[in-house]
Amino acid sequence: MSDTTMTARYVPNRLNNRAHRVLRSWEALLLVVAVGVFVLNSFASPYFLNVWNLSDATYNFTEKGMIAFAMALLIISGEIDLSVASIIALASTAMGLAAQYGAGTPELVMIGLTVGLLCGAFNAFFVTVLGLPSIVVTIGTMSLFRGISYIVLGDGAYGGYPDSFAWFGQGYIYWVFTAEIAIFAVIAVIYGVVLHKTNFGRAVYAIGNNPTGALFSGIRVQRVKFILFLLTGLMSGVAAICLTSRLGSTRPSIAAGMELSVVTMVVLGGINILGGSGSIPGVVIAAFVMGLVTFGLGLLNVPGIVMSIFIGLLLIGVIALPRLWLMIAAKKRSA
Amino acid sequence: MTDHATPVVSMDAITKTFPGVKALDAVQLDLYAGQVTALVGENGAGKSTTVKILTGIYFPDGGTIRIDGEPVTFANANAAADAGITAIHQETVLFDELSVAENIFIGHAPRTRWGLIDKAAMQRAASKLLHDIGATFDPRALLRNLGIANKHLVAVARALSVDARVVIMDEPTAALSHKEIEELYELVETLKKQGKAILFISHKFDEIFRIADRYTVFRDGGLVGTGLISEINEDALIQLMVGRTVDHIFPQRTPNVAEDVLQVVGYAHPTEFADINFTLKRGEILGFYGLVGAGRSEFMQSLFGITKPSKGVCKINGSIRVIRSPADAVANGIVYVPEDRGKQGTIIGLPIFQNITLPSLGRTSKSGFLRLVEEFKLAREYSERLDLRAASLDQDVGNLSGGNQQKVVIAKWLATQPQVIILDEPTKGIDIGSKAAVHEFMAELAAQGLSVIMVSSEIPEVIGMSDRVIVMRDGRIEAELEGDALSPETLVRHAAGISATLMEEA
Amino acid sequence: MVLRHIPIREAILGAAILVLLGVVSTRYSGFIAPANLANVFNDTAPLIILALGQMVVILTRCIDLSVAANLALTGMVVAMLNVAMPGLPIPVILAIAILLGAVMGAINGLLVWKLAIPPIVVTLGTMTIFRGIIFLISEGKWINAHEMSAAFTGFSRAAFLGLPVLSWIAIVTVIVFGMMMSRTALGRSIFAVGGNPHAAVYTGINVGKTQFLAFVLSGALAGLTGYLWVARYAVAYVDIARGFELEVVAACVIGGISIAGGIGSVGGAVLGALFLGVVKNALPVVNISPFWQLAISGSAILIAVAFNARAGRSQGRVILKSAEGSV
Amino acid sequence: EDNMRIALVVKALGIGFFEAAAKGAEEAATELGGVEIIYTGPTDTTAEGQIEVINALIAQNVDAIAISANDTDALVPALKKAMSRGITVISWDSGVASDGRQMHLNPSSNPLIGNMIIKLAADHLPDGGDVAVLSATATATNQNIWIDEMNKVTGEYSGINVVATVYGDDLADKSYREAQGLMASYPNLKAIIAPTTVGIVAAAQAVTDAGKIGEINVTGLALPSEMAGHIESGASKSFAIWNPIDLGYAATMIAYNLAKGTATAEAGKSIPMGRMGEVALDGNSEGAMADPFVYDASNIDAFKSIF
Ligand SMILES: Nc1ncnc2c1ncn2[C@@H]1O[C@H](COP(=O)(O)OP(=O)(O)OP(=O)(O)O)[C@@H](O)[C@H]1O
Ligand SMILES: Nc1ncnc2c1ncn2[C@@H]1O[C@H](COP(=O)(O)OP(=O)(O)OP(=O)(O)O)[C@@H](O)[C@H]1O
Ligand SMILES: [Mg+2]
Ligand SMILES: [Mg+2]
Repeated sequence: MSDTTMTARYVPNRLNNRAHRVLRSWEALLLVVAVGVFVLNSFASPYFLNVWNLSDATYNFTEKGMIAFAMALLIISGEIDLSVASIIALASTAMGLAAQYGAGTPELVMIGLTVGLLCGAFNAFFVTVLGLPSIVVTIGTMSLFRGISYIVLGDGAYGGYPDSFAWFGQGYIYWVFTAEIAIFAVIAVIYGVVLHKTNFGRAVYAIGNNPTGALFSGIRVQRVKFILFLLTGLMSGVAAICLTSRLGSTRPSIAAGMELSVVTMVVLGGINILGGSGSIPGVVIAAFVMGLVTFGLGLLNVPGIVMSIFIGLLLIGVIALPRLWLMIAAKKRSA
Repeated sequence: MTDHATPVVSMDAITKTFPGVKALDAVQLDLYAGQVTALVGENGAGKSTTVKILTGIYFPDGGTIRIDGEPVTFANANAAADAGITAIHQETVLFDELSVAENIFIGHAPRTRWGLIDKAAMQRAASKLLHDIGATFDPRALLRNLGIANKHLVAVARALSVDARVVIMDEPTAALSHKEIEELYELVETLKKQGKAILFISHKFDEIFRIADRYTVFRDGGLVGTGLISEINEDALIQLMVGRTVDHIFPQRTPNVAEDVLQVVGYAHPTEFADINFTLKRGEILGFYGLVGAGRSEFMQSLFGITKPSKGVCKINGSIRVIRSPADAVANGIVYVPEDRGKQGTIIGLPIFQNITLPSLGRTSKSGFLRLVEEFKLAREYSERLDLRAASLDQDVGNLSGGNQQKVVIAKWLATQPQVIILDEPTKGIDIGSKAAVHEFMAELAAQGLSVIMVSSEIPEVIGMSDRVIVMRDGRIEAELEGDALSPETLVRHAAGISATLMEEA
Repeated sequence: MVLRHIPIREAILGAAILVLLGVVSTRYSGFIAPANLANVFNDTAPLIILALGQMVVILTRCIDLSVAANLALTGMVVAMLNVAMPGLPIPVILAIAILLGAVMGAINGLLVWKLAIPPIVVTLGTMTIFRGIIFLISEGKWINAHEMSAAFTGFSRAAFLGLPVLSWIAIVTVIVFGMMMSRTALGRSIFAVGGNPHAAVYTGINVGKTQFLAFVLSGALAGLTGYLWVARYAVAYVDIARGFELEVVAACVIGGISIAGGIGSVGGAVLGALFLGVVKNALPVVNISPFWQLAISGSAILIAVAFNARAGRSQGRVILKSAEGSV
Repeated sequence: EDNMRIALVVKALGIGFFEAAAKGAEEAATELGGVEIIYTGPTDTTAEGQIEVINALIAQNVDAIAISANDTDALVPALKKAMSRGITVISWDSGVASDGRQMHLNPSSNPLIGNMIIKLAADHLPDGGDVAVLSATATATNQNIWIDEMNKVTGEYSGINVVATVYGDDLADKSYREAQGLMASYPNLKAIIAPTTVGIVAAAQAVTDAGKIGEINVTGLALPSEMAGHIESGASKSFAIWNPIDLGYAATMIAYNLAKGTATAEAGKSIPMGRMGEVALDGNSEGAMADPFVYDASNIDAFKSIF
């Protein structure tokens, strides 16, 4: 080309080095909060620094966390699933029903996962095939799925799960490490790898930032979204297995209100609720923060409803404070 | 002479910085009553930013705006309108769910005694405005039911609904067809006669020399020259703008056309297009000309798997291929550079390198796992080939100027090593320097054996670049022109559906 | 043609409500007696009022999940005020309720406007915070009927022209909102902000401020409803109207308010609320097992949404001359 | 020097009944001396929420947990763990399956309550008539047991006809609507029995608003403070409840005695409850505290400011 008067400009790969980016990240901020809460807790209660107690405390977030990872991907892609807690109810009901007919642990696990997948597919159908907004669809299926549990169970309860089934929610794999925390960790790693290290994860980010642009770039947008709903359903199934196993019984009201905790965890983890950005490590730290806060306040016998004020403040505060700080800093500079 | 008159509006040492970009650096701009000032500059020179500052959308970081010599500040768009400045913006700033009249008057609707909106008065005023600019549709119609050209007329009517002394037009002709452009020129003349000061932004030089009285040139956010149009010629203006000379001639090509690559037989869609038949040869540049709304983009998008055709067959290298999605199209070597860069072309929010590698991840990755090193390698290769200007490859593509975004989109598709590349209005809204580069590049691609389909509404580009031209009208192929048959007259005639005899009479 | 286009969705929904009434009346004929219908309307009045507030918020591309908590907190505060100062006249109570609700709405609005925090996050947070505050101020105690003054509980059910004041307040709210949405600058800018926020800036509309005002409106209505609710049911405690926010959103969605903003109407929101109201009131009287209720209302939402999407799907452009007549 | 710590875990905080029970627990603590009461519970009435609370209590190594359960079975694993760490666990009000606690204290005997609620309705219907039940959630264990017991004895009240059982989910508005539905569906309805405090208040309000005071009598289980207004207006002629203060007091006393080792929770044994006397355990290690007490216009004023 006629580029005589102009030297081609060199474009570097990256503007900032890795350390620089990590230090400025949401995850770093959240980690500071987590460490802060941990330290505060150890001062506030003499019972906090005890491995067995901490091990018990993990139940406060493990099941929610499992779903939160799948939900994180879904939210990054610009969708949401508010029916997860109801999927748990339906999957648990199905498992309970099967247990009444003498199903063994492997069958129960299969049933829990299958019902989760089916519910995910049902949501996915409305969102990807009929093109309806997911928040609305899943508000509907939230009532529908739990409603089916009520139809099946009424005012009854299912119990009588096989003894071996108790492992998922009550077992330990090694020393203080529970089966649930192990499942949580495995899922975290899998989702971290899928989101951050694979083509699929890249597609999820692309769709979240610009679904039309992603479609025009040759990404099968609807298929990816379908898979994400399936995954969320599947994770709800896994959580249903763990929760049912932990409770040893099923009622239709199981896991009521859990969807909001899951969304809170995801948002606290730095996932942009509008889609397009966020990371799995962020969600992992957020899970620990929420677990630590609720357990710490529990040790101080703070009533649950007051605890929820803290979670609400945390949710808004963690997002608001840095922005406020930037705003004030900008004001100072211009003044 | 007018030079001694006080400008109606003058911008003095205006500076505006965005995170990472100095969009305007102490620029100066004066607009005079009854004169058209053309603002020219490369993509990203800061033209639209200037418009947004003048209309109260952005607040400048430094400098003064004066109206009749008095310093003013605009808190928001209404303040600027109250001061008599109105604009037709580069982006469409209209509301699909509101009626035409409401679109025109939103923010300054006539009120009844009770402070409620006076719908009747508003519709009357809207009717009159629309009538004055030659629009024929009902002001009560919902905007979403209008075509793109009519929407543009609504935007014009909105700008005129303010009793303004200054009218700004940011690339007003980019979406218009020949006839509508002529009407717009007439409107500019009328406004001039009414003594309004006009700021006109365009990348089309014929246009500038036809209607402007003065020019102001920006380069990289700074002022590089200003003066009377009558005292400058095209080459000098381009040199000011780009900072170097640009051969404004289309690249010379020796078509070494070979076998058929793509054959389209009987493509049809229930409402958008019908009976599309043509073949594309290896190494050829095939132009698609037509008026805006002729259905070219619709057809191209169906070839790319976005909209599904109701019938028709597509053969690639002689064998029939079914294309149900863009992913299928890419797999079959067909790629599409869309017209709407912001929405369809780039993925704003992702860094440049990820935009470029998005459709090529299959090659840069290993069994589904990303390999960043390979990605950067690929992105670097193609961004260097296209002379991309950016701070770094991991910068958000949204921070690039329009022209550089277009380069990212083209790089993204070239990296997939396609057989057929469809470029939909590839130089729309692109400055003359980059435009020449794109033309050069297209020629290079064709020479390397890539087949190019170029959709364009610019006659010089169509004639200068294409080996063959297909003209579309109302969703059908009207003519296929080649060699000597390829002239501006024949193109316009077929595109508008005027028979040869009528044309001669006219 | 404008007139022909908009109300089609409302007409269908209206027809659906009539069909529903018809079906219910075959099982229980008393249901469509005017007195009972007036009852159903009065029952649905809080939902209608809240749905109008939510509509305004959704139109600006936001969502307010804190309405039910706002309602409960305002209700508790005015009930406690009534206990402390039984002589406080009702207009003052009304003013306090509206003001308090508006202040809570303003908190949401400010966080959305000034700090640009996504509305769903803000209101998810304030929802739990408001509920918690009720617990803190009431120490978990109930305020019961005998502790409230007769004027306090009597206001919402005093009959006027055959309808309780609660119903009249809903009717007035509908009229005021109808006027506001179609004939005021604020109403039109609410549509503009949701339809195309980017363009709204160019027309001098302050997007954030409009969203802020939408939250204030929604909050004020929630506050108003808070007093009416507590007066009507003559009891205030932490948990009143828990989960009601989703019902309010569902009413809007059924009424064709697009969750993506910019599309919707006052008529739609009202009909959506009435639809849910009729379903909820009909289920107990037609002897459907209570265990079926949840599933039925979930299905109603899904069907309504699928239907609305179909009715609202744009035809796209028609380029082919031959195709023009056929579409 | 170390106080004995007894945790009183309730279904959810913010319910008047449990607040009153907490008062009773404090009273017992004062009486005993050296006892610290931890009054706690989750936000929602869910088993998961209670498990979180129980885990926190186990971590603090409290001496005893006295719980009113949201779910009979789901709490068993967590409470078993508590017992295995040497914590005394009893349930009261709403029970836990026998694996998950050492004993259960019923506020009153279930058959007595079932009989009481129908008797309250029948006493004011000498000629019989239609009555309907407005319950809490369909999954509420104790409500379901009482309704079952009630149905067993309904035949003994001639002319009394139970026409429907509906669920108000312990939500004021839903209960109100269900009550309206009952009045609409059964024009000859003479009484609504609501064995839940939210339900009875809402039903009384619905009857008042429908102008049917005197025509339909609302009765069931409620706190005097909540029903005082409705007794006064006549919407409710009478209702019953056991004294929640006594219940909290008794539960605390039992927990104290079991934790101290001064009593054991075995079938057939008795456990002392301070001023409430002793509770005798049946084969399922359950016992009843006292008979329900009836409140009407004659005695309501004396109690409405107490609980
Ligand atoms: N909102 C914004 N945030 C960040 N950068 C911006 C923003 N708007 C413009 N810029 C940057 O400011 C510079 C000037 O942009 P502007 O839109 O004014 O260019 P232009 O001259 O109108 O270009 P074109 O001919 O492509 O329309 C560009 O580098 C652009 O990327
Ligand atoms: N009514 C409309 N509303 C919004 N956008 C429209 C409308 N009509 C056309 N467009 C857009 O304008 C562009 C041109 O339309 P179309 O594809 O029909 O014509 P074309 O022959 O490709 O014209 P062009 O010369 O612009 O390529 C497309 O991007 C299309 O999406
Ligand atoms: Mg521009
Ligand atoms: Mg086009």
